[in-house]
Amino acid sequence: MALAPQDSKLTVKDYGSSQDVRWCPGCGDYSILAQMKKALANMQLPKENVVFISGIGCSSRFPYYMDTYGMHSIHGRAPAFATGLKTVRPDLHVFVITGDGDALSIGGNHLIHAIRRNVNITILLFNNRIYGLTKGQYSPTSECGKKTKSTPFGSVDNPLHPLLVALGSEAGFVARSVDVHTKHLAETLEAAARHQGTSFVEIYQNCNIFNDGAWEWATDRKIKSDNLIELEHGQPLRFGSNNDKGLRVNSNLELEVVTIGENGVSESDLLVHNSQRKDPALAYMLANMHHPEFPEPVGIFRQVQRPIYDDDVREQVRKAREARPGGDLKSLLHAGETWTVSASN
Amino acid sequence: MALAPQDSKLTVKDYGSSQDVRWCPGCGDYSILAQMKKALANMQLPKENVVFISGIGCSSRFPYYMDTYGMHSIHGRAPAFATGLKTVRPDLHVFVITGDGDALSIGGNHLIHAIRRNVNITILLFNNRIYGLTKGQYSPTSECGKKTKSTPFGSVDNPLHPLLVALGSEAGFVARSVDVHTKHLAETLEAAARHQGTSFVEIYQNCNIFNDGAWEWATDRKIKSDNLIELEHGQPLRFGSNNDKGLRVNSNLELEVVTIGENGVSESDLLVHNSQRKDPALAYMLANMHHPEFPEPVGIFRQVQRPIYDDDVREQVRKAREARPGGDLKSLLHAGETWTVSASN
Amino acid sequence: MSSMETVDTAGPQRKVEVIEGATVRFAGDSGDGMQVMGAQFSTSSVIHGNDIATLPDFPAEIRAPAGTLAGVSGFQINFSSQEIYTPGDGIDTLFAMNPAALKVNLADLYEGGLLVVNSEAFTDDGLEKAGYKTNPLEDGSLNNYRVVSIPLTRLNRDAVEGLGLDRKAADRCKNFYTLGLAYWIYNRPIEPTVKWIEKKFAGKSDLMEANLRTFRAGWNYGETAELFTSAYHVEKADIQPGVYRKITGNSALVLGVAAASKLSGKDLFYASYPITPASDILHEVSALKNHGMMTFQAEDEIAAICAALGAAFGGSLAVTGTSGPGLALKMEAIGLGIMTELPVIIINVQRGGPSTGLPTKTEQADLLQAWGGRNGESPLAIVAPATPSDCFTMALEACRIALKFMTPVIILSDGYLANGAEPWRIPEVDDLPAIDAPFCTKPNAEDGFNPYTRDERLARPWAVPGTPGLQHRIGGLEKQHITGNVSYDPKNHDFMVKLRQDKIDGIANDIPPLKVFGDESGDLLVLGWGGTYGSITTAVERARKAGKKVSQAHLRYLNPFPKNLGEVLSRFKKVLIPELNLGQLRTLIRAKYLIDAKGLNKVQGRPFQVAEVLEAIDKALED
Amino acid sequence: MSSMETVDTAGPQRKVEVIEGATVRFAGDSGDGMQVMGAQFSTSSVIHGNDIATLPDFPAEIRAPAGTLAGVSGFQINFSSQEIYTPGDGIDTLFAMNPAALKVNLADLYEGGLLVVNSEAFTDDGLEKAGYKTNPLEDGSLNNYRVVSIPLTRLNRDAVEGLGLDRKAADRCKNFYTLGLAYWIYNRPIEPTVKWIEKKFAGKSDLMEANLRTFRAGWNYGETAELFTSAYHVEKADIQPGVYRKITGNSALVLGVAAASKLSGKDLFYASYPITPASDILHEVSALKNHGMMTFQAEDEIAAICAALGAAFGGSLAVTGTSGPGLALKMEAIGLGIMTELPVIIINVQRGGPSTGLPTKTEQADLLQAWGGRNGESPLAIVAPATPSDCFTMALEACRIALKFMTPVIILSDGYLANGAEPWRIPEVDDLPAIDAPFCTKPNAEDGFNPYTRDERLARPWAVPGTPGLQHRIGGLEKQHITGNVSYDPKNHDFMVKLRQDKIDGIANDIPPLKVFGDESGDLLVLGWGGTYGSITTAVERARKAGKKVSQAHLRYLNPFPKNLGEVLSRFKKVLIPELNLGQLRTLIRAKYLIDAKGLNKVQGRPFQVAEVLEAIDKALED
Ligand SMILES: Cc1ncc(C[n+]2csc(CCOP(=O)(O)OP(=O)(O)O)c2C)c(N)n1
Ligand SMILES: Cc1ncc(C[n+]2csc(CCOP(=O)(O)OP(=O)(O)O)c2C)c(N)n1
Ligand code: SF4
Ligand code: SF4
Ligand SMILES: [Mg+2]
Ligand SMILES: [Mg+2]
Repeated sequence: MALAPQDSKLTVKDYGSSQDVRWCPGCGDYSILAQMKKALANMQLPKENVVFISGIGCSSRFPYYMDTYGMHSIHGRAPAFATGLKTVRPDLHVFVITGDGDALSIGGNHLIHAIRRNVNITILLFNNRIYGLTKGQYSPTSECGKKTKSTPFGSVDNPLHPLLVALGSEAGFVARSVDVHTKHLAETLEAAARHQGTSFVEIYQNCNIFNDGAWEWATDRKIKSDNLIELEHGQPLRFGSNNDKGLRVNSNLELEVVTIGENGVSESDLLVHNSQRKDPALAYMLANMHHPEFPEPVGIFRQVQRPIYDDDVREQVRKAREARPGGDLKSLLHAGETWTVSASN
Repeated sequence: MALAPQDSKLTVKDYGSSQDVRWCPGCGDYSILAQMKKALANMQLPKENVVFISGIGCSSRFPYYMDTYGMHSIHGRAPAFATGLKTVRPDLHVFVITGDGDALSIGGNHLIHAIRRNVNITILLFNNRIYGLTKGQYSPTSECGKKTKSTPFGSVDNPLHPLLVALGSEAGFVARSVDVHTKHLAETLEAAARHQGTSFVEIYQNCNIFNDGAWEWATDRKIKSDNLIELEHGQPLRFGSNNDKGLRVNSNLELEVVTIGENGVSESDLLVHNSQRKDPALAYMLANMHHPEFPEPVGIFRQVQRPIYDDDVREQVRKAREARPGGDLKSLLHAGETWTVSASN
Repeated sequence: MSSMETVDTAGPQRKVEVIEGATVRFAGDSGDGMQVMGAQFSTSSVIHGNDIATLPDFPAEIRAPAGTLAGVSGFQINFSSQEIYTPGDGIDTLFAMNPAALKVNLADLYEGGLLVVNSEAFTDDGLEKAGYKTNPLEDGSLNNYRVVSIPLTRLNRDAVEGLGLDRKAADRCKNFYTLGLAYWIYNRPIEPTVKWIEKKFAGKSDLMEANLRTFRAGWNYGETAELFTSAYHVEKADIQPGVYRKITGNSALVLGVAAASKLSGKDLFYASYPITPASDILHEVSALKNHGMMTFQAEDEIAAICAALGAAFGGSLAVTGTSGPGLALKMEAIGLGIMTELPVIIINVQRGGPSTGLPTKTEQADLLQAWGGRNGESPLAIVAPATPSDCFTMALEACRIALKFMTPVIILSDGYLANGAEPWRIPEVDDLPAIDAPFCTKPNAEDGFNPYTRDERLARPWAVPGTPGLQHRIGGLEKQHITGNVSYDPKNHDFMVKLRQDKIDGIANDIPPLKVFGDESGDLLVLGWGGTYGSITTAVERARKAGKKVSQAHLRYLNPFPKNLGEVLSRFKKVLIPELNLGQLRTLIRAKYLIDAKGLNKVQGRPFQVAEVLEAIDKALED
Repeated sequence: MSSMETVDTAGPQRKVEVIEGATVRFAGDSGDGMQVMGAQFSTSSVIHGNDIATLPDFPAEIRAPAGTLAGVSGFQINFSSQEIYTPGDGIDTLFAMNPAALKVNLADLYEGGLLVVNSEAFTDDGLEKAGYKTNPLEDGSLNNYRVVSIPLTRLNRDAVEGLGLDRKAADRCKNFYTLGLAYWIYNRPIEPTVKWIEKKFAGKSDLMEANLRTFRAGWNYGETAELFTSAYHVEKADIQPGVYRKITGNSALVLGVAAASKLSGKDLFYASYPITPASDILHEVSALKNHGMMTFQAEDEIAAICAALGAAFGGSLAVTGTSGPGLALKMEAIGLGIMTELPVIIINVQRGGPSTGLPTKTEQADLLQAWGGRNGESPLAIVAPATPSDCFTMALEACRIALKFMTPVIILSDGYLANGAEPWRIPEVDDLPAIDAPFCTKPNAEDGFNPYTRDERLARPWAVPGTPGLQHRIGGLEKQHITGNVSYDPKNHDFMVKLRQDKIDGIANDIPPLKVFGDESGDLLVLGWGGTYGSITTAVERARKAGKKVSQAHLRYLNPFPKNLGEVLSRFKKVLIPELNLGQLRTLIRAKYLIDAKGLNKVQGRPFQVAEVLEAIDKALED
């Protein structure tokens, strides 16, 4: 989105509304809220030009806590509201806040359509792998075998992977971050907001009430560097507590984890991350790495420019007006075949 | 699906119902209907064990023309009906017939959920890149710039690609064929029907009324071999009217078209198709080749075994029964804490 | 066909009977151009100065196999020198292009009516496809009609010969041969169609020439063939002076919302998912990009209403259109529109139900759905146009109400109105109602902005994103009165539920009272709504001419009802409510006014015939 | 708390007053175990032999910040030696675990009532969070109550000391201290709760021991602290002999459909998408896998009803459950169920609307949606249970009707019934109705199988895939009578629309007549439906005791109505219809029977108080 910095500097606090925040104490949503405010302050987005649109879920309470415009809509449909709003209001910065159930269960279709159209909005999916608000059923991102209120014997549904779904819809901006990695998160949010076109960010979020520790392997200081790999454009894909591991593409065209210094592997053998590849297949490959078999990437998987739906809609209107100025109401009503009945008739 | 051949041989004609076929003369749907009957006859599936479930659209009239069980349901929801039916009736062979609008516009969500769960059904998407039944609006697979009744100035929506959507949902069986390539189509349908788990087939289908010639490059005898590449498991990816072209993965990990004999390229440089790769990224890459930049692959992109939803549901019930035989209605009603009020009370 | 005076208008050879009006139907294979013929004949008639009413009738299949009953497409037009309200119960002249068309339509041809058939289509194959055992042209079964059997295919080929067209292209022209003949029979001006052909085939001179030639050849055939004893002349109707155009209900809805956009200064955002018979609205709005109108073909009906609400939040005039099954899908989101009190217009072009039902046929069975088909107490305004051109007025009204009261409004049109055409006197722009819908731009409270304060008509302020200082959040959870914050307070909920109801009820103060046609009191009031207006009006007029104490009132505002409705009802001994459903308005009327209203209910996917209404009137008066 | 005799039951120290019954409410932070306390107290009471009625009350947030008003969770229980029907208008004893709980609940405590508070929670911080300016324990504002202020945190810590629990774990036990005290006050048997603790904490012996100790310590505190002048004793109620269990409405629905599955021999397939307050049905069915029940947590409500219809096509007993917004989403597909005439049960647990509304609160505002919220004429059967345990009966009825008439059936429960508990006499299996729903397995016509033939009650045959020779296609387009082929025939459509209506109307011949409680005629009939049964019954009983000529009837079948309803209504001078909506049943009754029924309408997200109904009765009698 086009950023419009202004004179008097807005602080992080300015972006918060007066409403009491009502997530459970310890919920990962708090951290995301804080980083969002930070990112907005960093960009100095005028509050009145920012709109948060959410569906239903714990995460979808988010708009209430921002002193911006907001719409806490209905379950799963936030991308559709956002599409309508952004199409008529190019001047606004429209964020969609959604949960794993909201975005991928009831709302999967609107999500993929917003992405494929490439509406100029930022979609943030708070993935806690559970239905929080309805008190603990499994979600489409819950792992197989998960025992929840609605799966007392364990779930048998293969989960969806949000980034794969986004890439299946040919998303131009795809990223991932983690609720408690505050700096990384704030940076990722800002990059997503600055991207022109749909930006899609999956955020690993802990629900400490119904799915506590779901992302422990990604947040625990001791082990996270062995389990996560940070994607940086132009940098080789290196990770590990000793930073001695890396990713390379083997002869079978598969990603594999290697250790630098072992078996003659050196840094130059590693895959260098390129978020701007036209072909999304490598991003797809990276997004398909799952813990514990693989380290899971965080950061920006893909960032390419594609035609933007709402820009094109408006451009089409502009051109049509130019080509055939529509004129006033009278000309509209009189268009086509008309005839006159005169008084003397 | 498990196939149950039987004694008296069923002919192709036996699978047809008595209803008049009411597609426009020349519609690609006729050919698909014929090949479907052929595939069923080939497999000798008992008619009473076959169910066709469709949504709404020209293509969705399909069930009426088969002398099997059928349900012409509502727009976009066929995969959900099929999921319910297949879950309770493992003995049936359930086919979903859907169009590009039905499957990917209103029905996108049910489609990706059936696929990710891996329900043991066969989904056939008749892609004519247009809304036929409602007389010619653009569909989610229509190309950008397409002029239709609802886009007199050309469409500005980036299209979805059915196979990418399926792969984004981690489909285990993904294939493509063309309405008029009768032999290829019949074989593909049979392979899809035989696959255990969700099989997804995109069929290029000509709508000669509202989008005539959409696939001409893939059907015209003169040019099709330059525009299509047939995927065969274990075979190098070769194509072209002289069969002298091929696909290879270049050093930048991208697919590129090469000519055998030019620049020192030989057949051994070509990518060998492996539909059974665990990692779907290469299938994704192939599915992301689009005419006219690339030849478009037909055949089976991916065919791997994944846990099957409906099998697992039933297995869970079986195990639960074994572990704690539920017993009769009385024990059900009396489960939990009870107390007795005696007559003398 | 009442007055039968013979006049000489076109030379010695030509006998012309003057008649009041006539009903003609063109019928043939879909794709054979029946709809084009009907449209041309209508246009020519209105330009000639007649009043008209039309009834197109499509098959549900795109192209059912040629020659089959399922593939028959029809177009009926009633034209007259008097004011008319319906496309006619029966038909005076039937053009049947093949045996199937004859079979499907013959029952509606009046005895002694004129039947024009293409004799060359009555082959063995053609007869069999239509299910004829013997050839009706030969077996005497058509003795009660004036049959004109012409070798159309050959005559047409002859007419276009020498233009180098291949046979297929040549044969495609033959509907214009028939049309030419029809123009001769009813003495229609040919210029409008000549112009249309010239424009349509501009750049394809051979096709243009072919169609013009065969069209003229058809006309000449009438003139010379002596198969017809006379041509007919229908005088110009005595019509209010002004500039006219022909309009269908769907087009009128488009112009109505577009006009409201211009009058209110709010950009139009039309979000829709294609569905018969509402798709044409999407098509027509999408062609108005040069007027700044935006369209969004959504992924489904839910996305369409949601995008519309998003656009309404952003300050647009947001409209979404659909038909029955699509309305069902929109209901949850409409509930959000009610809770957030955003202006949004929902057009529902009713079709035959339930479920997919009869998608190309008309019906009035979505009233209860519109009225109460949402979870919770969720009142909204409902309007229903009475005629194709009234769709313009009521679309404007819907927009006016939505913007003034900050509420979703449902427009209930139907398949009959949507596709039916009539002449429409184009209103003067200055005569259109002003639509004043200012945005709130300033804080309205000491401590800032309260999005749920109320004006005198209980509407809340419309403050759109981008307005500094008015940031606020809306949503589907119950709102605190005034502040609009989320509130679980029981008393506040009760208050808000009743307030939302009061707001909608209060719209009654802002709409015209119900008018009675005929005497203000009497034995029977025939109360209608929606597209049945024409049949009811004609029937009531006839009954009154026959001396019956019958009056008519037609509801165009269905929620709330006009304030004087109860009082109007009370002035009649009996009330009859004809509806193309099982009695949905009747239920609402009975519940509210406790009167024993009776129904005339037909659910056949087609409009009432005047005779059916007349019969019900008689019966009601007798009972 | 009527009779106040003093007896000695537990030694010299213990004074026990015998009372008829009492209403107790536990209130504290959500997550502080209020719902567990309530459930334990209820169980203990029913095992003791009392009749009970309960009312849990959750906040909409999972865990609102501790100590805030938004985070207060409550559980009210009314227990008695007499038959009771409601959880009580006001409360006799309030346990308020913190200032916020006191603030939210005090208004409901009767004057002179017992108020037990945790004095240690009344810190400056706690008071501020609850919005108290001064400490109510000190400022005299509680003078009208019998306040017992105990240092709960410390007492509990003392009780569990030495078990090695950390402070957090220790503090978590304190609700059992309070519960022990409550048991002492009302002389409840402690064994059921002791057993429950032992089971719940099996394997965690330190926690088990801690909870048991503090529970007993609470009991002992009552015995020894001399803060209470007396304990109360509520005699066993005079209850029909049998085996009992406590049951909520949601559990009863589960058992009802599960029983129908076993009785009909059709596998249960329950498809649902989680939504408050219906989710527990999904949870409970999913735990019944060992009984062969299958659940499908769908991607949304539309998928759930579609999967259910797919399963119904396959021969299962298919059920889908949801709440208001979800019902709205299901409507289009329910229409398909109506057209295809498949048996499917749709459970709708009503909650506060419109839109997301008040998701955790009760309401009765989905009746019109259930009745008419679909496109086209789409009648279906509607039943509504009156009490939590009646949910069992009506679920069985819904299944019976669905299978017998081949139709979708909607069950309208509500949040109050869903979560409210009462003792339920478990029926003998042999007393349950037989459910006979055979599949059609043989061709039913000369030329094969006609899926739309009819039996005497107009139901069509159920032939499931896999049956050789009966292959057929169903769908949403209008069906030809008998053959079930697609038909666009106008007359057939009319016929089928009316036939579908007749089929549903005919269910009236298969359901019990409406019973009147009280005299068969009189001045006023109070007509109710759904979960308001308890309040209405109690109010009518009281009014009758006061000599008023009031009777009561409660509708459990809402479409069609019982056949004798009109006749019942006609025997009373006036009719009052109390509903937790703006008058939805009233609209239907007025429309059908043309009587001037009046409403008592409250939309506060909570049940009627008996006093409110009583007042409305008085007013109705006066008017
Ligand atoms: C139409 C509809 N169906 C169901 C619900 C109930 N519901 C509310 S939120 C939710 C799922 C929430 O899960 P998620 O999106 O993961 O959000 P979280 O609470 O975990 O942040 C559900 C099922 C609803 N509000 N509306
Ligand atoms: C709820 C609903 N919305 C819209 C429609 C109208 N409709 C029927 S089919 C269709 C699209 C058909 O396109 P596609 O799926 O590509 O099938 P095709 O006709 O091209 O085979 C639409 C929009 C409908 N029947 N139901
Ligand atoms: S339930 Fe989970 S996701 Fe919801 S607020 Fe609580 S911790 Fe957060
Ligand atoms: S409209 Fe197109 S897709 Fe539909 S039947 Fe005709 S040719 Fe086939
Ligand atoms: Mg979640
Ligand atoms: Mg299509």
